[in-house]
Amino acid sequence: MSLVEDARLKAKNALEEGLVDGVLALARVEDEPYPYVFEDAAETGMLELEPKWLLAKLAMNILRSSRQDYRLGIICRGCDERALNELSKRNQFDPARLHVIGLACSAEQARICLCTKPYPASIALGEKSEGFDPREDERARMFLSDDPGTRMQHWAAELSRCIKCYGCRNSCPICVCEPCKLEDDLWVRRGEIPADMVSYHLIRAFHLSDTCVACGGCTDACPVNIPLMLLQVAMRETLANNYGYEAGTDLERLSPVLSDLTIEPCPPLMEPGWLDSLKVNHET
Amino acid sequence: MEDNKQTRCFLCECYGEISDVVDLESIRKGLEHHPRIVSCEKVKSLCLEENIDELAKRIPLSPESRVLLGACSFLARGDAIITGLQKRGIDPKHIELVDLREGCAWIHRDDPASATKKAGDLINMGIAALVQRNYSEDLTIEPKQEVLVIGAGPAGISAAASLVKLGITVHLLDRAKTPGGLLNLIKKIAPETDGTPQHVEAFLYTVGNSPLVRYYPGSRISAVRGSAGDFTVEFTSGSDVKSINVGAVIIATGARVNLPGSLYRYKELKGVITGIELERSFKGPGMKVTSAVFIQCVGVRDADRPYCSAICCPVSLKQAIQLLEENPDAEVTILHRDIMCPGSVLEDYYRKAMEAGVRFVRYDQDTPPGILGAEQVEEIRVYDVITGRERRIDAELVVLSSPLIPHDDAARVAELFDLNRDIHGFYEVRSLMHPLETTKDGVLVCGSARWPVLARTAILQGEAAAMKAFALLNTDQLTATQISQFKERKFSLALVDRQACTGCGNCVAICPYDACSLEADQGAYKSTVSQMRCTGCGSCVSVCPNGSIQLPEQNALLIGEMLKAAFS
Amino acid sequence: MKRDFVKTICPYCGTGCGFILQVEDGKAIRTLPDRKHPVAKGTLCIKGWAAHEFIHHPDRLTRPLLKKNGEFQEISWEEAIDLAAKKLKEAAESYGPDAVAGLSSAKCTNEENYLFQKLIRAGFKTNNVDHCARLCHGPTAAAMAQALGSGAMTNSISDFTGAECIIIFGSNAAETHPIIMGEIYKAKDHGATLIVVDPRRTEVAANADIHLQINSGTDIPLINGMMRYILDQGLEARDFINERTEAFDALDAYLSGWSVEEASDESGIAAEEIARVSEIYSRAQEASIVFCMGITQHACGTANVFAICNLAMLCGHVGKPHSGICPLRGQNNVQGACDLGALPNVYPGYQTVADANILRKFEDAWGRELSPTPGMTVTEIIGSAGKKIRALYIMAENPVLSDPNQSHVIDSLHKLDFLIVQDIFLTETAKLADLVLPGACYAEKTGTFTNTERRIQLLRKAVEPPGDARDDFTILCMMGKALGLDYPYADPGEVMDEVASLTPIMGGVHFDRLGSAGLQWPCPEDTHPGTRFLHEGRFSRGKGLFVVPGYTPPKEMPDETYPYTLITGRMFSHYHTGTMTRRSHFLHREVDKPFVEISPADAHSLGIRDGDAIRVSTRRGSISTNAKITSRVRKGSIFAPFHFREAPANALTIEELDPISKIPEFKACAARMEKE
Amino acid sequence: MTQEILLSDHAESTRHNAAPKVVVFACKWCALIGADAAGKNKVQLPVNFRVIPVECASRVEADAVIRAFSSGIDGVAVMGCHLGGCRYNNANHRAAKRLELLRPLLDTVGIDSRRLFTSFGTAHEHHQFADVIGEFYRRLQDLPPVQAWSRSNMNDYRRGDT
Repeated sequence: MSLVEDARLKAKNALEEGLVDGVLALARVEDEPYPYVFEDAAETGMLELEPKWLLAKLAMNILRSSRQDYRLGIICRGCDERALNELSKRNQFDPARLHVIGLACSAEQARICLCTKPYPASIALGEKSEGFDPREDERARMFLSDDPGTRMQHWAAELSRCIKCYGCRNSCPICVCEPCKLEDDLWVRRGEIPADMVSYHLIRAFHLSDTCVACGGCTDACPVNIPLMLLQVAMRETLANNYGYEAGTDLERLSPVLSDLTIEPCPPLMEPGWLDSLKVNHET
Repeated sequence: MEDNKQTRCFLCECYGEISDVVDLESIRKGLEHHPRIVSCEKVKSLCLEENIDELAKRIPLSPESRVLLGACSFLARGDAIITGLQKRGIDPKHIELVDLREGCAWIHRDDPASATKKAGDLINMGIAALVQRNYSEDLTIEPKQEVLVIGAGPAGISAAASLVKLGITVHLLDRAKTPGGLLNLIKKIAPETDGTPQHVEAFLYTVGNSPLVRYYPGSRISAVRGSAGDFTVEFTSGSDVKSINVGAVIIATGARVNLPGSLYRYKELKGVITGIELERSFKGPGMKVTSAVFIQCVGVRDADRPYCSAICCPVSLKQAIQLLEENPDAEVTILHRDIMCPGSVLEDYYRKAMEAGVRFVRYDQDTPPGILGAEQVEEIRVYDVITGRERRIDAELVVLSSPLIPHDDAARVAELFDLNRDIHGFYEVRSLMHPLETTKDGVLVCGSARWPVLARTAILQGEAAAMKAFALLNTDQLTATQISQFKERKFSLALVDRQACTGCGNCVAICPYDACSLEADQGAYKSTVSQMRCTGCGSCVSVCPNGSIQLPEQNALLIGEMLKAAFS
Repeated sequence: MKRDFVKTICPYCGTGCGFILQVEDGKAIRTLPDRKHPVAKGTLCIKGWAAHEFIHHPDRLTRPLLKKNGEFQEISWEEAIDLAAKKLKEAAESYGPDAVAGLSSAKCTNEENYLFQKLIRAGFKTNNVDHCARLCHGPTAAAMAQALGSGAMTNSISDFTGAECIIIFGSNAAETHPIIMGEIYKAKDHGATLIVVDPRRTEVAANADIHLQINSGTDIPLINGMMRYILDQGLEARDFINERTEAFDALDAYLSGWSVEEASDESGIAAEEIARVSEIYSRAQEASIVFCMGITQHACGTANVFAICNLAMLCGHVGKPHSGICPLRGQNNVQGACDLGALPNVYPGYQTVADANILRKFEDAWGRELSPTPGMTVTEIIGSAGKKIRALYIMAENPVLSDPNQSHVIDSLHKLDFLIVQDIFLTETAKLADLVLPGACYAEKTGTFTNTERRIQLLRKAVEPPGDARDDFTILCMMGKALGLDYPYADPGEVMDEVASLTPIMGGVHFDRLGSAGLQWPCPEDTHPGTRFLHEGRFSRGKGLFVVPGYTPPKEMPDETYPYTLITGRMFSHYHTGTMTRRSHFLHREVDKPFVEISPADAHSLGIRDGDAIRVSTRRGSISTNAKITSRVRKGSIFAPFHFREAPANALTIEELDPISKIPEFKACAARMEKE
Repeated sequence: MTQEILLSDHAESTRHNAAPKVVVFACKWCALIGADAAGKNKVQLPVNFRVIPVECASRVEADAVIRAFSSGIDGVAVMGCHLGGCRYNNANHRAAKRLELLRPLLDTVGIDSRRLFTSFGTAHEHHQFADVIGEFYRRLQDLPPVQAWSRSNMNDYRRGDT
């Protein structure tokens, strides 16, 4: 049985057993992929798995706008599942109403998305494949290169192309604020493009420092193809190294940045005698 | 900035200290047509009484009027000027003090031109702050004139007894069935001579017969809500669930004796007992013993528990003296790493033990005493640090003196009241200046729950806690900003824009005072702030993704405008 | 909960992005990008993301309105249609067929444009039908049709990647065509040299390899200078010129009168820069030229486009991949409206009205006598309202805000005997109408739009029109029947079939063939896959025609009383007259106040600070607006967007028309400023 | 304030940044007291820093630090109390962690994270405050001026830092 048929079967069973009231996945209608909520088991024949289409934010919105006891199944990839974990940790929807059917991505897809963990926690469809380290990608290496001068030059050139479409924020599964700080004239001057490189892009990036699940939604949504996800790589690595924390992998553990040093220590600050950043010699 | 001329600006020359460096005239001229400045004057000085009188005359008392003082720093004379103006009816929150002396003139004497520019920027920042500053609404409640005391040990009972004398209703709650806590296990309280029962009776008498005390033995707390002056505590007492509303909480849950585990062949050999078991035997028929050896610091002052429990040495001395009283010919030796008996009373007690014939041998942590014997303990071998030789002591009884450690449910109680605990697990107090206050206003801690203490000190701390609780409640109006333990009023109280809040819970997670909580509101979660608990530190503001929680006195717009004005 | 996801096409600019409307219980609540769309590829601009916000706005018109002594009263559809037909027929009978005119719309679908021009032509035997293309790419259609044989963009959007050089004349694509800008940046990443010619230092200019900050309106001198340099260096594509073009000698002679230095003085671009740019463009294997309103909205708009065609043909950069001449159409279906004959001089498919057998073909098809003489353009219709034109039928257009010299427009429209306006909101123009018909927006109709790269794409109906409003196809069918015309169409698909039968370049276009990627005309037969780029092998007209461009500097140059050059145009977060974008909460929040961009130097000399209220005035009128100090505009020139009705930029613009295409000179007139 | 700044067209200066602009977020309970003491002792300090007092270092939003860099400020100092001595029950721990997490982001886009100076307990006394401000200045002077990376901030002219 092919992957797609397996997916269709699982969706059909979930609906027939009354496990869920609807399954959110892609559907192929007139040879075109649509996001679709299958509520009738017979329709699951149209279910489709390609192309990669982020559904986490859509699932949240569907749960919010349906009746309180509506249970939604979702066929989603690892990044969507992690995004849904982060959203439920932030009380955006009740996780009990969500039934995740995890789909593992192919190595090629991981290569395209520069994804380090191309599989969900519980894999229902497909096999686990090798993650891809963003630093391997030739274009990404320019943005993450060791020499700050090269990095700055590439980021400054790339970010000065921004047309402030807010696509990065609109497609990010974690960005749910309404109103959003980026539309507040205090932080980012309104009505102007390019969006101020530092205050728009870095404030947006930092808001996702401990919640970004590296789904690549921002990079996919950027009309002038700025590799926005690469802004998060260094911070995600810092969280992994300092606290062993990765966003979206643990429903209980909150971001370590919110807690006390006595509860979750931060190694660079724990060096004996660390009192201020001047003492730390950055030249090494 | 649209025109809204409400601010009067006064630049102090400070008899030349400021005006020699900073060209105040150019700043004054610069402010003449500023959209927000009504008038700007230079004055010789501001801090003398007559200056303040003169100043107050020129400031209308209308609620919109604002004052900008370009003078010295708050810690210098700024504080005096502001309190002077406050005495003359001007709300200190409508005054902005810009430090032109310590913050500018005195530290840039060699560069007057840039100092003047910096002074102009600092003034602009001050204006920005004044314009953007909002004011938190204060919250006033009537504190409940009742106190919950948790734990009926020496500390708890003493707190209850003190409060009753002050006419405060006390809810005395204890996990055990009988009051007295550890006292019940003790025949005599070290170092006093009279027995413990009299103490317990004395307390029970005051506590038992007072109509103001409601005693709930065998009960367990299930939930705590509210803040200083108005706590709601739910607990199960026996089968039924009760809920009480109190103004303050005194935690006197005491501590428990740590069992030595397998150290010194405890539980393996007969005759190896702990201090508590010995004490229980004294309450019973007593124990005729010919030779006994006490071993101090059992399972403490080591890597796992690097602290001195302070009560074990006095207790061992007491028990050694009692053994000798019952059998003067007995051989009693105390193997110790140090005898901790500070103070005159305990020092005298130590001397009394020596006179009674107790022998003391000092051993080293790395060469602990060896216990020999097949089923029954027969002999102790210990390397005597002083003489450098190994001693062999016959003993039919070995008493292991172990420390007090926090109760097993200390973590649960800390969670309920959101208290911090130190690395050993005892409830942490706020600071040296506030020895019984926890980080939660209105929640006090005393007795061994705070740190292992002898009964006498526990009683003393109980009374102190009672006084503190009374001081908090002894008013009919408790205002949120005034409740802070710091000298002046709280800086600000966080305010949530419920419409913008996404209910993400960052503020709830980060708040050091557990002041934020999430409330379900038509299917979505919204954050609410308990003004009593909030201390205005601003941690929540810095992690709120869309700034829906703000400190009115220092909101994001204020900092943004100050940043813009910084180098305009 | 009835939940649906409908794929449709964005109602705003000519890029033609596809997206998905999330519909819940009959309400469009969210716009989602369509990852598989050929143009948008899963991205959207700021307006795209907010394209659902105005659909259910309370201001939507819901019932036909008739003005009785100054007050609008709701009337039934039957009364409205009969009254409209009666009034139009009255005007035609009493003052002759040419007394009736119609303004179609680049906002409506191809099928609606076809029915509209058929209604005017067949119904009243006049060619007085035009639409707002007149105000944007009128000159492009006129010039390129004459020089190359087709007025459309020669290559495709995805064709930029691979070009060695891209020159952008007068286009702030980053704000007006954001997704196309993405493709141009992608081309730049693949090695293209990006050259931008624009008086303003826009984001495009800042990110270009070379920015020629030219004096406003002096594009022809620059291009002549480039051609002069190319000929001097012998870099021209000699064999391309010989085999595939004609009338080169006339141009050669004209160019001998020009020198690079003279071009440099007139255009304000250094001679070395002209040389450098000419080298890059002519030596490139494949190079394309992109242009927009900066070229067309001048009194010599048509001449500007001729100059661009000359330059492209001189270097042989036409009729091959990664090259060509690419006018970026401003509106979602302005290309379609032109294709479908909503122009006074052509039937659908650019078949001229003057051609006898074309005339007969349409007379047989429509069963009515037709007029062979070309009709009036928008500016002429409005100019002669109340005189030659007695009754006017405007569909989804807002000339009061979009046409120059606003006070003149309002006076003329008042002089009409009868004015019908069909729109989705009560716009400034609709307020002046005698009869207002409530139409439907893009999400409430099925049909097709044609984007700037000639791609005909299918819209799918997502929600029902509000109240009693009808989609424009239905209204036009009712009007057609009321005028006794043969309108047998059950749905827009049948209209497109009729169009296919009558229009050679769209012969193979049928709804079932459009699918998700649409079809790029010309597409002559049912099996034809559509054309990626035009003029391969031979030009549509046979040989490319060199035309000598008649250069005229901007009509109204700055002087002492009006010392600044005023440029008008669009900005990224609003669209045209703001009818839709200013009713979109998200876009309104981005920019809610009108502004005029002023250079720091000018601001300083007038003592104006950022955000101050100022008054900008010209010989036509004055507006009060806010100052926005930016180094985007050069000293001596200011820029005003025309989206804000409270500060209508077109109250300032001059009514100077390009002689051939009759486009007004929006891009240059003289103005002055004072603090309010 | 006049408009000269707007007009003067700074050439792309590669010389060292003589007078870097610094914003100091000083916690009222320690660093501000240190600053005040530095004033009392008349310690001569570089001029180009401005102090914004905050109740606790944890009030400093990372967004405010980013906003400061975006408006052309060369260095931001966040000075709070000793990591054990915060009077707001370890609120400064979160500030320290958060700003530590901001560093990799600043470095990623080439804004040298040494421009963000965080001090927890080294600015209580006047000499301490003077030392750290002086040292921070020396390090900033070696870094290229901020304008070098904000080519895209063409809209910055109005913020007076062309």
